[in-house]
Amino acid sequence: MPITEILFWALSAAAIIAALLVIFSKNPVHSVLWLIVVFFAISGHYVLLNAQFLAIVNMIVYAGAIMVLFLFVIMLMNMNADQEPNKSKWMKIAGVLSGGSLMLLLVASLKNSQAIAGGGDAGIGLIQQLGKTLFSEYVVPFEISSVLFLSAMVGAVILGKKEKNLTEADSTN
Amino acid sequence: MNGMIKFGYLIPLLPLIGFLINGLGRNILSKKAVGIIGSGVLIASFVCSLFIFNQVAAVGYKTQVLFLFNFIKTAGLDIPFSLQFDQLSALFLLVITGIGSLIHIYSTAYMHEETAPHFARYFAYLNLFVFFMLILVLGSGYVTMFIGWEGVGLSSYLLIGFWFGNNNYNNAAKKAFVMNRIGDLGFLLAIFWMLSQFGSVTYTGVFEKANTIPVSVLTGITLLMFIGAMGKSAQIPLYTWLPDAMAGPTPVSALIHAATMVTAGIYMIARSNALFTLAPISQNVVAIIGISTALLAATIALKQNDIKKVLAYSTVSQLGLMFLALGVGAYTAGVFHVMTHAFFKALLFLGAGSVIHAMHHEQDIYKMGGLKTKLPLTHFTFLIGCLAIAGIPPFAGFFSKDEILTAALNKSVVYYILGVITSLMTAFYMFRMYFLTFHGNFRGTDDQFSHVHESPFAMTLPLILLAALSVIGGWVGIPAVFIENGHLLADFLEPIYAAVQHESTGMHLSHSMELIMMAVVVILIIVSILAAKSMFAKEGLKEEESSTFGKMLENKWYVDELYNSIIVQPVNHISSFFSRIIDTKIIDGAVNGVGKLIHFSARQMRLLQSGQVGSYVLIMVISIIIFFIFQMFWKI
Amino acid sequence: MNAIIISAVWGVLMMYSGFLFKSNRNINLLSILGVLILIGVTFHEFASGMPLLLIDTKGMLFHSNFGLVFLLIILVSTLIYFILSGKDIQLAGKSSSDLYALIFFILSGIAVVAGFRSLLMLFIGIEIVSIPLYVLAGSDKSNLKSNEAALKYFLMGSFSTGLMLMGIALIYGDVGSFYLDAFSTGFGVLTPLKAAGLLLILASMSFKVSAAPFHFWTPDVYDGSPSVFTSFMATIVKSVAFFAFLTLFDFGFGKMHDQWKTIVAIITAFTLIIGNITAVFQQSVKRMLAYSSIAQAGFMMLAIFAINTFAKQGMLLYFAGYSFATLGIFAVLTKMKDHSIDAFNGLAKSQPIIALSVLISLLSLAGIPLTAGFFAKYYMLLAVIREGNMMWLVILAVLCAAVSVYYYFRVIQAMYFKASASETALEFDPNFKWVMLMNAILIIVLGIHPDLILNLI
Amino acid sequence: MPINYYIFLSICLFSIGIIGVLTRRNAIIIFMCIELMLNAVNLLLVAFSRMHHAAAYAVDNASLVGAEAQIFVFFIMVVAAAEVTVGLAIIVMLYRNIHSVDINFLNRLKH
Amino acid sequence: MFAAVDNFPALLIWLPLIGGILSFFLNDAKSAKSSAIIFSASSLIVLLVSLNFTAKEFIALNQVSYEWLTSIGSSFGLYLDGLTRTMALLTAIVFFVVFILVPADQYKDANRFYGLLLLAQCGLVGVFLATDALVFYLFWELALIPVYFLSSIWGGEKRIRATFKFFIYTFIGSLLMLLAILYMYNKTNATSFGLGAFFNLKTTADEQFWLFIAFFIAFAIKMPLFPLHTWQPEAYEQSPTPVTMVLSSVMVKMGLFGVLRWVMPLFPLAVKQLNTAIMVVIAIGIVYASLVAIYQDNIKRLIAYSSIAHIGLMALGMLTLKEVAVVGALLQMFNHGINILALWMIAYIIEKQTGITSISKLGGLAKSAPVLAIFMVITALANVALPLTNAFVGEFMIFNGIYQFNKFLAAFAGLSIIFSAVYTLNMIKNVFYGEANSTTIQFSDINKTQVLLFTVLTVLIFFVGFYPQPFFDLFSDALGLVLTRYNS
Repeated sequence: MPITEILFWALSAAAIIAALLVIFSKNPVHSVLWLIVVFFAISGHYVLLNAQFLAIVNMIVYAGAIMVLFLFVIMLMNMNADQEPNKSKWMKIAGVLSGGSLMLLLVASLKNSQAIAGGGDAGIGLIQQLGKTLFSEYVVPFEISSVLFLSAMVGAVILGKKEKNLTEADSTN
Repeated sequence: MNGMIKFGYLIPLLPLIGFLINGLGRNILSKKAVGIIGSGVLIASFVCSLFIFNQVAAVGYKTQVLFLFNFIKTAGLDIPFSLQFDQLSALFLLVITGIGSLIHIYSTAYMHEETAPHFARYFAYLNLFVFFMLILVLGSGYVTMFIGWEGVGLSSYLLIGFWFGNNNYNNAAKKAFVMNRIGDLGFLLAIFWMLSQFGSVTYTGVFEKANTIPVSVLTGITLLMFIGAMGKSAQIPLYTWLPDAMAGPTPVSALIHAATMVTAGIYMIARSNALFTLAPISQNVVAIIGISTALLAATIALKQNDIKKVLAYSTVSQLGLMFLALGVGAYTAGVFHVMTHAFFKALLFLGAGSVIHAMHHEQDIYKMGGLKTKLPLTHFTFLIGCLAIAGIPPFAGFFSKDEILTAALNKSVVYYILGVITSLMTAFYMFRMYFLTFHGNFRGTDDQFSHVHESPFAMTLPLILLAALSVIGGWVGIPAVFIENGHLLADFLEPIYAAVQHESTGMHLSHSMELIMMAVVVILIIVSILAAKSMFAKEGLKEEESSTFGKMLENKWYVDELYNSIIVQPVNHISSFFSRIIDTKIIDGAVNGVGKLIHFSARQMRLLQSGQVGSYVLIMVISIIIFFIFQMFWKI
Repeated sequence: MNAIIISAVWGVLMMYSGFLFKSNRNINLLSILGVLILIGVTFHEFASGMPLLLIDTKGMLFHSNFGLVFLLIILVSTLIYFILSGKDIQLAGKSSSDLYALIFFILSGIAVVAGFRSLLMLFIGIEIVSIPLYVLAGSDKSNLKSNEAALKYFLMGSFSTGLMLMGIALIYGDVGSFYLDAFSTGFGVLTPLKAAGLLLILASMSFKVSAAPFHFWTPDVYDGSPSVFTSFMATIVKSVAFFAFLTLFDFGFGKMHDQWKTIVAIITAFTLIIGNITAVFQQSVKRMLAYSSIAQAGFMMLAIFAINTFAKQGMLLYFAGYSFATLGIFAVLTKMKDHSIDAFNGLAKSQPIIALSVLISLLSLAGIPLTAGFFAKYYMLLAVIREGNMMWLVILAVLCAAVSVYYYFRVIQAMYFKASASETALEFDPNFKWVMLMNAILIIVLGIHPDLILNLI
Repeated sequence: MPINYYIFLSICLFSIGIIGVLTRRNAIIIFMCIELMLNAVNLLLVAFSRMHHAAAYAVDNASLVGAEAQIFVFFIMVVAAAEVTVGLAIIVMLYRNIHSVDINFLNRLKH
Repeated sequence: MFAAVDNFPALLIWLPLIGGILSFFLNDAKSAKSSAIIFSASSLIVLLVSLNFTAKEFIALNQVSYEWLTSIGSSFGLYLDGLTRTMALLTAIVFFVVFILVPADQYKDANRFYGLLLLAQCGLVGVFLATDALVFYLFWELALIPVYFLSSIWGGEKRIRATFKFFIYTFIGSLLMLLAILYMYNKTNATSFGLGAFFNLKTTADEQFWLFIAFFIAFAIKMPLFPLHTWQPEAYEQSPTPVTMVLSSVMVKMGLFGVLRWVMPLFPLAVKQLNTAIMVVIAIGIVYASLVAIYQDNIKRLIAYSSIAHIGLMALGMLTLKEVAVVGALLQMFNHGINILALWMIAYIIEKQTGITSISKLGGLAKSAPVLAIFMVITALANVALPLTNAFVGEFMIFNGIYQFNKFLAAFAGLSIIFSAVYTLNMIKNVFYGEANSTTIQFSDINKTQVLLFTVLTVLIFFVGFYPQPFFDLFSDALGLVLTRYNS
């Protein structure tokens, strides 16, 4: 068994187990940590797939920035303890069943796909190539995504600004 | 078109004009003016009729049709509005306008108590009736006849309910109209059938082709027509309206419910003799219905105490005899009896009217008696009428009734015997009424008695004239037994039946045999008159009826009750059931149910909107799964 | 293309306008000016066929006439929205300039969606529209309903984004490209990958246009959000989502039409039934309008089902008719404290002009002839009939239209046939009245002469 | 390595994410599960990128086919970052108001 | 003179439309009333002038078409032939009478009342004149909406529910019709909505079947035919009587007209296939409605059920496909409009004075109001189709056709003749005859204007009953398209 295959199976197993732990951990902090494990495993896959740049970005952006933000919020809310009341049993069963059957369905319907042919690579996953493509072919979406950030930023500011007098303006619906 | 016939349209037009003037000017015209106009137009019409009759009676006269305008001419229908002048219509013209005139004159006095507007309304209705009756007999086709047919029904309705303040009268009017309508539906269907078979509804158009049509079809058509005749001429089973129709003013009863309108059915069948002769089944039906009605009505009349009711049932009975005549193919006899009956029945009604007038609207014969002295003229004319209807020679009724009986005998002995029994009963109940009214002691209050007085001239004049006619009216149809070729009427009417070959079946009586039978009948009649005299001439107060049979008769065989329970009540119940249950609960309930269903499903469906994100997402995922299954694995 | 840049820039300008102007009125005027400029620029591009600034997008964006007309309709709706509801935006949040900025950013996203030819652009465009909307939904921060609406919207919106991305990935796996015109390779046969991707994208687009059974967020979010933004979401944003839906399924999956139309028909049927029937029971006009927007989405789904000339023409008409009418009703609703149907009692007496305008708007929504709504529905039905073989769907649509009359007319009955219970009459600004009337007249004009829009394409 | 494996793997992760969304009540965890779904998509895109690139490389060894998918992944990350900003802001805002992030308490709006 | 003639159809649309819109801007009730009278009178005059032309010379001038919605192939096509002239004449008469009859001060916001009525007139005339299916549909709805508002604003206690039921019921029907129209339009390759274009379509029997059903349901609801009739008694009862006059004199004719103008020419195969079954249902409905009418105590409901029976009879006549019955039905459409208008006027006058609509609470009116009683009797006679009234001619021809179609059906439907006599006479008896009670004794007879209106209607009743030939001449061009496909 070539090393890549061993790595593939190992990373896959890690990713899936960690993912399962994400959703089954009682403690939100644990969930966050397990999610970071998943991201690391996925980054490993990226490396295996010759997407080195994305592997790094994934670690920096997701594991580094986003998950820290999550962790930060969880800490802020002081939710490190297990305080989530259980969802009703039926809801859980229904959720697992439907999610599982969706998986089975997708797998069943996509089982006849071809293999990745050949092993050559012109190095598209490297930062140089990607940078070139991004700033030549994809400069317009890149610029446009700035609007996205701008609006996210404005939005976060609007929502985050402290406002006084909280009223229970909750009438009957 | 020549002679007077060019102006034939005047005959119906004049009463119409009278109707319009009296109707529209009812608030302006004085009673006198109304009376003059109302009677005047009829007399004028009568004069015209005389001219026409004169022309028609001329030898070699050919039927003439006066075309007025196209009534309906489109889409394959060609129905002209035209008048036909022939022997039959001319005869009826005379009867209608003649008796009509007399009754108009009579009415001027009889209705004098009414206020001017109502007086005018009365004359307007009466004129309207005459107009429609004239249209009925003059029309040259069945549609025109139908127009008059329904028109007279309308006038009858209006006149029966003339005193509209009284709801019993209104109910009687309604009953008359509705029963007539039942018959009219039959007539209408007959017209449609004729239209589809003959393509025409004019008499000429129909009769020409009558021979080419299958007998079964003719039977159907004639039976439907006869249903119409049943309604109008008060035959079983549609006769119960006529006694009730006595709610109207008495002259109206005389004119409409005795002399003219009710004979429309006879006119119709006589007119359609070409069809009936070809449909023996229908003829038999007519005869059977006729004689049954005659008998039934006669039995009921035996026990009636209302003077007008007795006359009404007698009318029904006499009409039955006329149908018997038609049914056995003796059309002339039928028409002859129409004519004589018109004379003496109008006379009797007017006489009764005179009595009622004198008695201040008392109609119960048990509350009368001994009026002979107080009302001499009325008494005398009334007696003539009774003799005429009883069939005592040489009064008018004798000849016509005799002719019917002879014709019935020709067909079947049963008809004859039943006819004779009817005649005997007729004589009996007529004289019962006569004796109770005019003989014996007065049974009303003294106050009433002191006010009894002979009627004014305007009322007695028609009585006298009609009495005269009741005496001599029969002489136009003297049977061959007495004078060979003495039957002027038969000769006169001969052209009407030209199209039909007379086929006489059954036995032919010799003259002597006929004479003997005639004598026997007359003797029997006299015996029954005497019986009536012995029973009622000295009669005191009415006795309570004890026998079941008598009660049955008194209550008119409970036919009204029967109709009420098998027709009127069910219809009302069905109507209420349809309205309350089917319409509101079922049909509308279904409609509203759709709305309720939507409301209900709205209420249920909105529960899906639970507010829980989890369940929302769950439903989304499940539906994605379903779509996947559908798209990927459900290869249809 | 220019609209993207200008609205983005104008958004920034609006952001800073809060510092520049103290008066909210001026901020509103500035926003109206911005929309007017956008309309002018877009119209210029439409009329001349050339944008002012020519940018090479490598084929990822292409503003066809169809897209430009769509954009014009959206911009005109926005203009009406700003004029009618400008004041209420300021009431909704303290920082109205920021809210305006968000709306302009959304417009920028809309302009992206109006011309996308690549899934990447679709994804970015939709996200630019969605993310500010999450914020707008929650902009009434002290209101728990608003909070709740924002979170619900956000969670479910992100979830549906996830679905869409999975779909995009699967399709990419099959065709190796994100360009729409590449999808129909392989003679329009749906491979399993493509089919799975299509279904996932269909689900997520259905979510965006609130088609059943992916509609559940709609009533809650529309109800919870500040009315003034509900109005924006229910009209302009919904139109955009539909436009994206239409473009994607026309240019991308059009060749495979026969293979997915049954599914779309089922979704359409569900949407029609659920939207119309559930609306029947609502007591709050706002929530009723939320369901009505689902119901109307059902009608617009008919166009997705049919995807033909009639569908596309009719869609534009539908956007116009639906948006104008709904904006009008919401503008009135926003100004009322009580959102129940009874609050409309006797409006015809106290405010005849407002009542008339609302009446016309409601008639248009119900699809009564001589309003824009009639021809909109007319085209939808015609498109499906033209498609053939799906008469049951048309009949269902028609029956649902009849049901819709029921709940729209409840408001009309309240306004015209019932007497007002409260003493205090609602007060409206005279200018507002006239704008409402103009809006109503616009609806009527489009109803009498739909060629005004149809001839543009 | 057959592409199927990657497809299956990312479907597994994706589905686990969905299950998480369905079974958890904590808004933050749900949001994390959504992030997990996005990552599954990213992985799949990269795998496909690799696949298409390999196919194109066999023909032309300077081909850049496949780069667009990686760019797409990049944009997904961008968008995810923006979403997280807004999403967390919303969650925090809600927490400030009701001191809970349990979505089962979000039931003021229903029917 | 002739120059103006070719604008007649457009004039008939524009006059009430302009009048209606104008009326909303008039504040004074009196001036609103007089303007309404002027506009409806002008319509009436235009029509009366148009009657002076024979069918042939008229058609050439009056098949007009204006450009509208050219991009979708619809044009504003109007057509004034014998059929539509009759119907437009009826419309004009009815509205004119209503405007004169209703006093300016009876309803609040009289200007709106008259305005909406005029708009309804515009819609009705449009329905009758349109040769373009889309235009037909638009006017169909346009006629409905003003009436809905009229009834809901000025109606009785349960008006909102009743009129809404009416509205939604007819709306469902018309939507189905719209579908059928669109289907046919699609069949023409999306080029035309014209009646002629539809006529030339080659549709299979199966298609015709469904199209027929869609159209017919719309029309049957409008007429209404049993068992789709339950909206009608309620709506008639709850609407203000002047509106009921319009509803039952003219609006129900829309359905019959639709059958003649659209259904029969376009779907011959389906009509032949289905007419027997439908006719049986209609015949049952006729007898049923007549029976239900007997039970009614409310005058308005009674007239409503009577109308259901009569309308059913006309529909029955049309479906026999016999020329005689179709012509009869055509004539009867006009006649029934006039007769029921007179009946409603009587109901209106009684209700307005006494406030009573219950038959059992009235009685003896003939004493206090003899003139009204006379007109009532005349109207009632026309209602029961007595000879020499207009209805006799029509019903005679209809029954004749039904008879040719099937004897037993004619006999069965003929039962309604008897029942109609029962309920009509009952009504007369209980309202006008008998003893007067405390309310009815104070009843004052009708005024001069009303007498005049009644006289005009009475003259029409008897004129048509006596001499219907002019109408048959008028119809000579009307049936060209209707029956051609059945004769071959």
